[in-house]
Amino acid sequence: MKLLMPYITGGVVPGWTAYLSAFEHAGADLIEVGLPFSDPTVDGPTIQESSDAALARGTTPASVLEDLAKVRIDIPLIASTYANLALRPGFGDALTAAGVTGLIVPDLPLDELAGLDVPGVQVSLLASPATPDDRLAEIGRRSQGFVYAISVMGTTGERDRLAPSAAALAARLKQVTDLPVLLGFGISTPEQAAEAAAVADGVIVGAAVMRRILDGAGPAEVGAFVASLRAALSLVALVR
Amino acid sequence: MKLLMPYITGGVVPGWTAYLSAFEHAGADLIEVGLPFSDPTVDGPTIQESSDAALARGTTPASVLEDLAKVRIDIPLIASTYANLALRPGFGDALTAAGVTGLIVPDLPLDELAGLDVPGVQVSLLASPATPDDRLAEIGRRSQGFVYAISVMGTTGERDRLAPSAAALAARLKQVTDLPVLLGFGISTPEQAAEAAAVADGVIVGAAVMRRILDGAGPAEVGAFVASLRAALSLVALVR
Amino acid sequence: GRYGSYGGRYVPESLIPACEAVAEAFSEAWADPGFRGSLAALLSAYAGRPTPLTPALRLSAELGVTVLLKREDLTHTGSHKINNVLGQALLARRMGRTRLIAETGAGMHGVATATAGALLGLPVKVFMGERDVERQAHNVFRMRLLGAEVVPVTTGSRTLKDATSEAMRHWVTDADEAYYCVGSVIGPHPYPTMVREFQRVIGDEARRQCPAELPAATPDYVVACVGGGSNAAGTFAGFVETSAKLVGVEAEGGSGAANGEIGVLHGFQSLFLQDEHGQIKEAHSIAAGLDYPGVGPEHAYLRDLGRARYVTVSDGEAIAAAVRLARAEGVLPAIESAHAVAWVVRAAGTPELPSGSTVLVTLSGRGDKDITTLIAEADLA
Amino acid sequence: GRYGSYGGRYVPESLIPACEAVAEAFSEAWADPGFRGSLAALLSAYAGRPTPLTPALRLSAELGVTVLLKREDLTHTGSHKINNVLGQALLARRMGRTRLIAETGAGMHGVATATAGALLGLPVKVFMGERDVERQAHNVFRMRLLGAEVVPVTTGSRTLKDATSEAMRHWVTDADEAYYCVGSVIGPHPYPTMVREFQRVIGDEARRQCPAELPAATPDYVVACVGGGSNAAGTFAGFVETSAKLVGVEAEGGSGAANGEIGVLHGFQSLFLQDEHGQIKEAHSIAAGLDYPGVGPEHAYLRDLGRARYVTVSDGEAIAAAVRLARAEGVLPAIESAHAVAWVVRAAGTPELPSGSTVLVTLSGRGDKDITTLIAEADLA
Repeated sequence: MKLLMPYITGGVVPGWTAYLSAFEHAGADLIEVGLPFSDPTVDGPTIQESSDAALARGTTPASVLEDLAKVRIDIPLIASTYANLALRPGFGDALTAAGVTGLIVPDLPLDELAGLDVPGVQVSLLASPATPDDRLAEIGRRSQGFVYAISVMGTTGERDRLAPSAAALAARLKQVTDLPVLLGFGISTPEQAAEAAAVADGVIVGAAVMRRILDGAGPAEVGAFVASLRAALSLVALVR
Repeated sequence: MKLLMPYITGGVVPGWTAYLSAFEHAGADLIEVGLPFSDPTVDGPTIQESSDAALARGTTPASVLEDLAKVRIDIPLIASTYANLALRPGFGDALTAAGVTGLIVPDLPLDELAGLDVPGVQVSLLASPATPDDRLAEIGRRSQGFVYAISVMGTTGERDRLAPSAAALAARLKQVTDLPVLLGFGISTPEQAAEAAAVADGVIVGAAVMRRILDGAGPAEVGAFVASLRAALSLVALVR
Repeated sequence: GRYGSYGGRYVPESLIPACEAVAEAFSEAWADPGFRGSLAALLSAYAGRPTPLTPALRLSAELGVTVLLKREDLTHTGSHKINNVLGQALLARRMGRTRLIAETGAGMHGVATATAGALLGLPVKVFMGERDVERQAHNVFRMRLLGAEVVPVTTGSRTLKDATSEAMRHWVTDADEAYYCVGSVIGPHPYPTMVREFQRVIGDEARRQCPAELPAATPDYVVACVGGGSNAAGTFAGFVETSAKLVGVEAEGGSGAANGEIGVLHGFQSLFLQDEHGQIKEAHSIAAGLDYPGVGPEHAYLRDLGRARYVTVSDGEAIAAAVRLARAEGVLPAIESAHAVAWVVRAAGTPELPSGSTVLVTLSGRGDKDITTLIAEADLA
Repeated sequence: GRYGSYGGRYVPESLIPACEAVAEAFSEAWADPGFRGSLAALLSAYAGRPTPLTPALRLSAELGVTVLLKREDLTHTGSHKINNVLGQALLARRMGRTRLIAETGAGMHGVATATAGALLGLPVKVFMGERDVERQAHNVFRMRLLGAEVVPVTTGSRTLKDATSEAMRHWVTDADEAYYCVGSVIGPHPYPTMVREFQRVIGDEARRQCPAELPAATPDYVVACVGGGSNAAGTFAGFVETSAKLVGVEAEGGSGAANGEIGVLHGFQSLFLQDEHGQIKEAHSIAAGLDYPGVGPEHAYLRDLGRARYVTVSDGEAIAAAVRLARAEGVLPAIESAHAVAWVVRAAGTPELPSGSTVLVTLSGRGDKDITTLIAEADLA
């Protein structure tokens, strides 16, 4: 069983939470919900555009969390945002109140984790192909829920092929942690998802989802895309 | 008897020598003929324009002198030009061959006179209101034919009134030389000519003549202007 | 890597090794007399240091305070940025990096980096907000003539903040080969410390030069403009242990130190202009080099300690001060530097800066890049 | 007032007393340690002297000759003109003159004069050919910001030659109050001598700096660009008594020294480009500062003596050299100065400048003013 975590930028379009249900029904195991930030330094063009769109609509971190609190989703909701928002007082309580159980902060590395105060929320750390072994081990020890393996040196965004660095990183991570290792950054197609899942415990798909939403695809259409990812992952599980 | 020396830029218009005859007939005592130079640093806008017009027509110092050689004028012809032309080898001979008997070089002061080699040509020096007494005496001693008294600190050109400095300079010059003292720079009207002649031995009128020629006045019309100057000067002589 | 609660290293995991490599290399280099000697030689034989300390006699007489100008405008490329860039470029070479990347606002840091890249034979890529590309076209041309590639950044406010974000994004993709040459006392550790150390030559020189001009040997006030705050950090470094009062002058629309709240951006924790939800505000200043919503972490710390004061100046005050200094002293300051002068002009004779005081003002750069703006804004066209 | 058959004082009688007053005042001042001290203090504390001598390492390696750059581009206002102007402005004040007039070509002398006027509180009027006003708009703005009045000259070729004529015409009308601040080693005595003396700081400094860089203590060649020739005169002054070969580099279209004939203009006898009738030709150069048909009288004399050689460089060579120096060394020279570099580039490795030679090149100014031209001409837009 491989894990699938599609991503959506909270508040990107009116009624955006309908996508959450679609993801759930399409077989997602978790959902990453981005709280849009003015300066998404780790994100590529697609998620930058999503963030800008959300902010332009008046979306705030609070409004995203309020929206989440109103929907009924039975798979774990993982918030992702930047350190500037995550370190604000009361952030952890707000997540919990919205039913969010996990958190990803891409610009809050191991070294700065002490500043984060989100009791009751599992903080998943990121690991990169450049991370040295000793540090990777530390990430494995301190990460919660899963480890987010960055497949490639770069920003989020669709890519033509899965980077060779992905498999190596996933393999290294599997040696230092029993947590699921999810590969993200650049996984855009069912084929790539399958390839990634062959070396990791699952995949995170962000830009490929958001590209469709920005292009006007509704929940059904995007749900179908997620379902196609799900199918590819199931095949991998079977073949193995 | 007051002296009148009108000025003309050689070659300023086709058939320019017709003005010489007109000047003579209007009662001029001498005629100053400018050999146009590319960079007339001592001249104001009118004579700059005249020089440019002459040069644009293809006028050269030699062509002016050739024109002069062909005309019959019975009053002295005084050439005026800049040091760059006056210091060229053979310049004196060329003047003599053209029947020119005098020379004015406004940027060749006393101190640089030794470099000028124009045998048989009388070189008239200029004196300025700023010239100190000892130097004025030297100018009086070394000038030939007449002394050119610069009426005002400035360039050639028409002015509304005769500068107060003119009378003072003329008076100072009369004390150091027996040569005629001719006032120039800024004498534009019969009234100014009369005023100038009251303190000097005569006047040089350049820009006021050239303005008329540039504006299209023919020899008759410009001759009439010169005649009006002549009349004003005669009146001064009578009154005295 | 910390100044009180400020500083740190808030970067994506992918950049951690690169930051650590820079930190380690800088520590070693800074302790190496050979490196220091090479840098000192370049600063002197190439960049024109020491820069003079010019008594502004006519302005002083007009204001009733003694004004000394530290003349970073006279360095090669025309601003203090060269001090830092030569240090970092030498470090990049020492680290075996084969290219440089940089962000730039007014373009001065970009020009300085392009210059250092040309000098050391390292290709340079400069990220610059599209808006700044337009308003600082002169510097864009300079960078191109120097052989650098200028990449216009079209995201966000299309100014320095976004250029910095884009440079960091790019660095991730090329962290093994590219050295990221940060232009101010911002960014993840070790940049704020390293850039301050490379810029402290301003303050150290001025400190040594002051006794010849001032009976009291040190000035009563030390004033510098603050965008990210590198010229101020370098200047203050020379005087932080004296009794001189330190004043950082920000643009009214880019007053991170004066009006910001604690936050994290571009790899460091400091004071940033933010809305009530924690979104970073766009800065607005006529001075592209001050058009930044945050401030270097050390400035935030100095503010909290009360060791330095941070004040703001409007666009109009800066323009007037630039023209005034040009006409009183024949020195046309960068519009950034004019902010520091503007505060002196405004405060002189008030309890903020009493008559008879002595004031050192760092002119971080020259105003040639701002001439078109000044002519238009000061109504001199 | 004579250099062999060159020099002199060919001015209208009205200007003789003014010239004599300048000559006398300069003689006295130059012999007065107080005046020299004041000037030295300004050059150091205000204008940024001494300027560095920068080894051009990458260019040297490429060319096979050792190139040292004397960095007048690092002076305040960005060219060597400030050396002369500070001297003359101090002299004007000493003479009790209440305003300054100047001619300018590229605008650097005008900016320098405007600067000195602001510094000393003397109003400044600058005459500038209309064509130069257009192509050097940046410097026109600088002068205006500094409070100077810029008078466009519409006569003749509307460049430096005509601006000089117009400045002389204006001086006549205001000789009691105005000091005419000539920008090069041209004009009536004492200007060529005085300006060379004010500029000899370039050569004297370089002479002192060379031993640290060159085993032989003096360079084999000393190269500078020549318009009127003031930076070259100042540079050569420091080396004329050494064995260094002196090379003045003119613009192909402004090659008074290389191709001129004896003549008189602007108050001095020297070599000028003239037609067969003795009319002064218009010069044509991409470098406004070299766009002059004559050359200072001392250069004409040095040429006749064989002590200095004068060569020419085309617009295209100068442009290429400017870009090459920018990319090899991170130093963007004024297009005028680029002519000197261009000759070195062309001659290196030939019998004119054999491999292994050592060459001092004076960079008379920085290229910021030429960026638009360079971008267009070098096809980098």
